[in-house]
Amino acid sequence: MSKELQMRAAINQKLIEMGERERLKELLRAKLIECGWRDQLKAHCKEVIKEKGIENVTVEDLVAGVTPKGRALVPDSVKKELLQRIRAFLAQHST
Amino acid sequence: MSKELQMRAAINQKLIEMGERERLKELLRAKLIECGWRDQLKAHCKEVIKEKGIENVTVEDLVAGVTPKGRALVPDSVKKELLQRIRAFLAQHST
Amino acid sequence: EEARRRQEHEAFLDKLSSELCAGIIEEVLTQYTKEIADGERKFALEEKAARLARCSEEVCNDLVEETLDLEIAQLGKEVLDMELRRIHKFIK
Repeated sequence: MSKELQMRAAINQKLIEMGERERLKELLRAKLIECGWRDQLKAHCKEVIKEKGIENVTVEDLVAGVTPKGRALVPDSVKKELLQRIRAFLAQHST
Repeated sequence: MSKELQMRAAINQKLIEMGERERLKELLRAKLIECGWRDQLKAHCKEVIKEKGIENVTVEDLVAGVTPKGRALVPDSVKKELLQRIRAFLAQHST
Repeated sequence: EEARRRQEHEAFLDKLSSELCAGIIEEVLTQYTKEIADGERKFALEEKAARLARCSEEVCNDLVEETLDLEIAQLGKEVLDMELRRIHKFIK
């Protein structure tokens, strides 16, 4: 295994072991609520249901229908904040 | 038209189209005889006529006078049975 | 050499951070989108079932009312006619 791969595996393990991965996921969920992403996605789900009719929509259809918009709706500032936090963790634990 | 009104119209239309509305009315009439409603109301009509004097009573007066009691006398079990039959019909014929 | 190694290490950490960030975003969005879609679908189904229950009850009440009105009118007429006939017979 190359040194880079070793380091990658070690960092990943550390992220999980130290509970940072879960904290980051929680942080992202909280940010998605705070910025209105969740409400917007709910509204979009309602639109799709209304358009297709509830009896014609499975959860899979709904997920497929709203996912592109869901991705596009994540604010850059949220992604940036998450990235900064990961970068800081890596700087601290990559030695 | 609101969703609620649309649904009511659709239910009524289905009941009429399939002849179920007439069958339900027939069932209700039979139940009203069976439970003694007709006899009780007949007696009440006679009381009203006796009380007011036959020369002072028109059909309209009589109907207006006995309607509140007529409505109140319908047993809940009869209404419940009718509602269950409507629900079963709709469950069977839902698309 | 030391400076070059440090620079390489920093670049590696930048790349890894971006990858991890993208992975976490993807995971959370996938999971959260499914949760929301599932919740909204359930909510819509419950709403429809409640609406159907309300409307069925209203349709039932209308039907009862309509039948009662007819029955009461018919019964009132029958009883009044009967009483009138009885009185006429009595007078005769």
